[in-house]
Amino acid sequence: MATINKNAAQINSMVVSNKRVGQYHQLIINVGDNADACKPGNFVAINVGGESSRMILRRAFAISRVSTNPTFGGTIELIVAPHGQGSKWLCAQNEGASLDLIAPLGTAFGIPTQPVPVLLVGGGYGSAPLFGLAEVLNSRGCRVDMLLGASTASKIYAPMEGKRAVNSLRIYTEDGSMGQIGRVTDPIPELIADLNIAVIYSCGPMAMLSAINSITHNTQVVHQCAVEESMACGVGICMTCVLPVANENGDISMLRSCIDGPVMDGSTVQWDKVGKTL
Amino acid sequence: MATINKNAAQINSMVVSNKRVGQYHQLIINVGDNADACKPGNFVAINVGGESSRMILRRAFAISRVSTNPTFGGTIELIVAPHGQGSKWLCAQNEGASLDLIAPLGTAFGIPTQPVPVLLVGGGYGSAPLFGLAEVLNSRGCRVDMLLGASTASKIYAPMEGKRAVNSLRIYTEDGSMGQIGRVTDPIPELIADLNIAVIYSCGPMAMLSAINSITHNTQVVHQCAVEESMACGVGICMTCVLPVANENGDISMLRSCIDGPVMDGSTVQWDKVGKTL
Amino acid sequence: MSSLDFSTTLGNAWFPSPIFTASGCASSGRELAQFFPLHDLGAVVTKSVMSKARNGRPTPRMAETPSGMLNSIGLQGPGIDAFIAKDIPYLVSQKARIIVSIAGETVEEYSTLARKLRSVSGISAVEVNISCPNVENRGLVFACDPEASRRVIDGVRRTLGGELPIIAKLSPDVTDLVSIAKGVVDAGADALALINTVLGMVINLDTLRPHLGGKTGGLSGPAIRPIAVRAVYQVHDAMPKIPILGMGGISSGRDALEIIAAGASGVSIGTASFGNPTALIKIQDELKDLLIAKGFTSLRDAVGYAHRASEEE
Amino acid sequence: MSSLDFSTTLGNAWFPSPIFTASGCASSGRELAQFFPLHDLGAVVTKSVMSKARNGRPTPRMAETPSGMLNSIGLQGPGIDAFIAKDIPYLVSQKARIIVSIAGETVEEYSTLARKLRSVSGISAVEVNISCPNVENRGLVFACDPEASRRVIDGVRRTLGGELPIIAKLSPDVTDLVSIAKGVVDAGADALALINTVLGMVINLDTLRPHLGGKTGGLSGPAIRPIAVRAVYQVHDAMPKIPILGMGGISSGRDALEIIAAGASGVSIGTASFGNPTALIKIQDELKDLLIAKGFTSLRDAVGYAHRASEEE
Ligand SMILES: Cc1cc2nc3c(=O)[nH]c(=O)nc-3n(C[C@H](O)[C@H](O)[C@H](O)COP(=O)(O)OP(=O)(O)OC[C@H]3O[C@@H](n4cnc5c(N)ncnc54)[C@H](O)[C@@H]3O)c2cc1C
Ligand SMILES: Cc1cc2nc3c(=O)[nH]c(=O)nc-3n(C[C@H](O)[C@H](O)[C@H](O)COP(=O)(O)OP(=O)(O)OC[C@H]3O[C@@H](n4cnc5c(N)ncnc54)[C@H](O)[C@@H]3O)c2cc1C
Ligand SMILES: Cc1cc2nc3c(=O)[nH]c(=O)nc-3n(C[C@H](O)[C@H](O)[C@H](O)COP(=O)(O)O)c2cc1C
Ligand SMILES: Cc1cc2nc3c(=O)[nH]c(=O)nc-3n(C[C@H](O)[C@H](O)[C@H](O)COP(=O)(O)O)c2cc1C
Ligand code: FES
Ligand code: FES
Repeated sequence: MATINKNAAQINSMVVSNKRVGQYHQLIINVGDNADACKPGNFVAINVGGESSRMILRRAFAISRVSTNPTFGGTIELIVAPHGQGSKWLCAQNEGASLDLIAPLGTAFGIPTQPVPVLLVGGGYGSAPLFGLAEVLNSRGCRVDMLLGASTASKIYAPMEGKRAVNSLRIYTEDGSMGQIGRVTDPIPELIADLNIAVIYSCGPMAMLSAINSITHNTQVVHQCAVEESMACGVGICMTCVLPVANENGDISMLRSCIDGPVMDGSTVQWDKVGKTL
Repeated sequence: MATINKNAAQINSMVVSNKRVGQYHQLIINVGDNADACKPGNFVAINVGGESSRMILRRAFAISRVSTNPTFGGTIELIVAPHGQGSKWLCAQNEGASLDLIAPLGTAFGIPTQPVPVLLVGGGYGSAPLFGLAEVLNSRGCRVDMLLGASTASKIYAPMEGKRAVNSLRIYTEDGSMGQIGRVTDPIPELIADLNIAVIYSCGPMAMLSAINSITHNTQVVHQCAVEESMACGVGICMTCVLPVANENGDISMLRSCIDGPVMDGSTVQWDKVGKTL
Repeated sequence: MSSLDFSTTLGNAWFPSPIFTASGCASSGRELAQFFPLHDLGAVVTKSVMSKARNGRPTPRMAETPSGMLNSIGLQGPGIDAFIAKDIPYLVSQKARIIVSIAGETVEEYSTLARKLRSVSGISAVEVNISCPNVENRGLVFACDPEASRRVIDGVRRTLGGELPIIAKLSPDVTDLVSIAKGVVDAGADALALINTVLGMVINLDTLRPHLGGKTGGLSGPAIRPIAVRAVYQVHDAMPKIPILGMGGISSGRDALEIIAAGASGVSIGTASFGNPTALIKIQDELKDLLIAKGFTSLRDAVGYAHRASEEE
Repeated sequence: MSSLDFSTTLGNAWFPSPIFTASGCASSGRELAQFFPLHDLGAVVTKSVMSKARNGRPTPRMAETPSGMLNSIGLQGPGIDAFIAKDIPYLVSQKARIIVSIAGETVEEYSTLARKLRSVSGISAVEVNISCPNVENRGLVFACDPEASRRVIDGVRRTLGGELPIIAKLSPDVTDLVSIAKGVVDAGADALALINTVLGMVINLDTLRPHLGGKTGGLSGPAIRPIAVRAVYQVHDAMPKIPILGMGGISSGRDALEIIAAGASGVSIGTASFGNPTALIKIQDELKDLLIAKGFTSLRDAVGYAHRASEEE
């Protein structure tokens, strides 16, 4: 019996809608029963470029939200930044386009067994999986506060309805074009103290995750972060997506962020050794 | 001043319509003023697969007909067989799609200065350029008879309106599913004699052109054929599309079928040496 | 329906299908087992294992290139002991046929690895990945040095005795592939695996520095298929009796038939699985259908067909 | 607008732009002149010319491959006398800067070609294509044999005297490119052209035989770009003072900057022109914009940047 990615399936899915939101595209994709297995933190891997594409590798995207729609069955939402050719191709797919997609992949955010105060921190499109997560946490009785940051307003993804499950939401932009000027990490120490935060959930650029970890380091605050490493396969067979992670004994090894992640315990990741020879 | 392909231009053209006709697709493409320079026999070279395609070379297609449409300006018609990935991609382009296209390329069919009886022989999609040619010949007072052949009915391209300029049209299929059973070359010797044919214009598979040449060989009948060799560039810079051709002195050299062709004097082509080391 | 003998052999090892994983592109096997039963393949070729556990190269470890990719993993792995203790029993439990790939930094390390494998049951063959830097000779890759290649295979042959077939895996980055192939066959290789990745590099356009942590990487995928087909054709031409495990950019049944016609008795699928985890099964099915459609009753008749056909002229 | 010094030099030859045609991919120049003025390029590198007229290889001469193509033209051409009589005057009339590529089957043939070029005016440099079979040594390609490579360049150098820069064009199909590069530089090459095509093959799936008339062919296009970038990087690393004319799959300004950062002082564009006859101009414009956007004031500062940046660590 499979022990890795045991809920994953490779399916032909269909684009239900594609809407521009700031600099991103919100894609709703019909994945049928697969939606049931998708949890906040999981990601999907999508074939891009069509049959005669020179892009031979799948692209990874976090599952933003999951819903069961009476008309379409199970759908997932992705928030896609048009970055290079693959993501641009995806952003150009219209309603009705079919996508070769594998879902769900990777680890999910761990949910506390007790209702504790939690802080969700998102950078750029990293906010995408946090709204679905907020709903789950909220339904478990957690107090959920959220910080979102980006370089500029159009890179903040914060849908109206996403705020329902959130107690407070503060936005930071580096150019001050939305919310407060500054970095999303700036207010974290104060918030931890003020709100008695037990868990920080984070998703965004590696530098942001690392900065949060410096804050939670040597504190009681648990840091669950969704990392983002270049992935060739997304399913654990290529060994390209590794990060240095310590086990209970302090032994460091290179773990695959596609199957031992993307959600990892931030305190075990050896941030200073990322991209270095072990 | 350019002496080669002097009328050619690389343009962004637009698909005006795409219609299935038997096993082929009839594409009407808006090429603007370029249409004015297109003559029967010329071809176009089209980029296929889009931006991130692994297909790096253009595909060549004969210009079937040219017209000046009051709504769209100059348009050309192509008859495309979905063969491999490139031509299939082209056949899948819908109205409004834009195509990076170079036209017109190559030599055109020579038109007799006197009104003489001519025979047009087409194999498969090779009939495409013959209808436009028939109109020109007809307008010059030539008596035009036509033979079309293919393996099966759905590979015969013979539009109703194309027959206007033709005195007679006979169809041959190898499986007898349309017209007479047999090869398009079978009736040629008799027709030459009966109709006192001065020029044969042919377009189709190399084997057909070669067979016609065996018939016209050592006769007074001029054989103008449109050859089809694999082309990497279509504009004369790669030397892949060559054919052994004799000059007036009988010296044989490898001529580029994209600029010294596709229309060549069949009697100069060394059919037995095609694909051999000279 | 036509019946087709789809089986193949490499040395004295028999496989029901010629479609194998490629070393380093199927991890421990567990990851793919989620998508299809490993038993359905010809064989699982394991990732190259070394004596000791290794962390491999720093990230980034990959770059996508036109119709290909570069990797610089640096043979990350658990070491031979953990591999024998954990990975082999799993594959055996899945009834997969197993080809173990070994890699070393010295001639001695290869022999040591072979010695450890001698007593392990359930292995069909040993693939010897000699595309590793030879620490005893200025880091020159074994497979680029005819003498070092021979010595590695000779050592493994002596250690293994005559039982397990040895498949020597060669690098295409050499001036004279055929002479290296002849050398390792003389030294005792029963079969050859062709080709390992081609050395390449990508510069990151943001930093204008080499993109990969390891600077250079190995190019794989459809981009290198013409190089792989040429390598297999050349070597089969020179030594038609030596079975070849062909690989390099195979991603469809048509591609597989191409390399088989060039001379491969088996086909490893690497990078194609990254784009599609069920690629192995898809390719296997397509190849079967294609062989039947072309009127073959046995895979073996197709092996090296491109050479025989041209002799008929 | 920032001002950018876009000029480059190879040996003592100066060019206003680093973007050149690649030998064999621009025919006589007349064909491209329909699409843009040849004078706008850095230089036209002519197709390799031999002593006598040649018909080249039989068709099919090309096969498209994933993100690449194979060609087997076999150096079809008019021979040096007709070339000097017809092609050079045309290029001179167009005010194109000219690099003449020469090819031979013997060391002597290269020298003969060089002798004929000595007295021809309007030539900026001679590119010596040594990826040709040496009829005096079992058809072994000169560029794959360090000693033969040296002898060719030595002969050309002696014949030409010190005036015209010599660019030695090397094949990537060798075990040790750097040592071949060093050999030809010792023998008198002022610059190196890297890379010629990679040997490849395609099997036709209808006939199950080699598709190309010449069986094997040269792989070019984006598929080989990572190999080209690696080759340029390695050679520039070993000989940072020797200018390199880089090529292999360059089809955008970004690609050009990549190979320049790896160490190329000039960039030849081959296969990209087949897909797009105005590729040279497009790439030239994109490269200019990119250099300006990255804050370079001189192309020269970008040459080999990937090496300098990594030294700073
Ligand atoms: C677990 C995970 C979740 C992600 N979630 C999202 C999301 O919700 N929304 C979103 O817009 N993007 C997300 N990304 C990033 C997304 O995968 C990349 O932007 C995308 O792969 C870029 O492909 P491209 O062809 O556009 O760019 P190119 O730069 O042309 O890609 C070239 C290659 O590099 C890889 N690559 C490039 N950038 C990244 C990156 N940042 N991360 C991983 N691989 C990369 C690509 O997969 C491809 O193989 C996620 C990445 C991971 C690993
Ligand atoms: C002057 C000329 C006129 C043509 N006119 C027509 C036409 O009117 N209608 C039509 O359907 N087809 C025509 N063809 C053939 C058409 O170019 C090929 O069918 C097409 O290039 C196949 O591309 P593909 O990607 O579908 O097939 P693939 O087989 O995948 O192509 C692979 C490569 O081989 C080349 N190639 C394959 N078959 C041919 C061929 N028969 N001729 C030339 N190159 C080939 C392709 O250009 C490509 O580079 C013409 C060809 C030439 C040279
Ligand atoms: C990520 C990756 C890891 C690899 N690891 C190994 C390895 O450990 N041992 C080995 O012999 N080859 C290794 N290879 C090479 C492959 O086995 C194969 O020879 C090569 O990738 C060409 O096949 P492909 O194009 O189908 O991938 C690796 C290739 C890739 C892409
Ligand atoms: C059709 C064709 C013909 C070529 N002819 C020559 C030649 O005559 N002399 C030479 O040195 N290189 C020749 N080359 C190699 C190119 O100059 C160049 O080195 C190679 O194609 C890599 O560059 P590219 O990928 O930009 O094409 C030829 C390449 C092609 C594709
Ligand atoms: S992406 Fe391949 S192992 Fe993680
Ligand atoms: S197709 Fe390139 S020269 Fe004719």
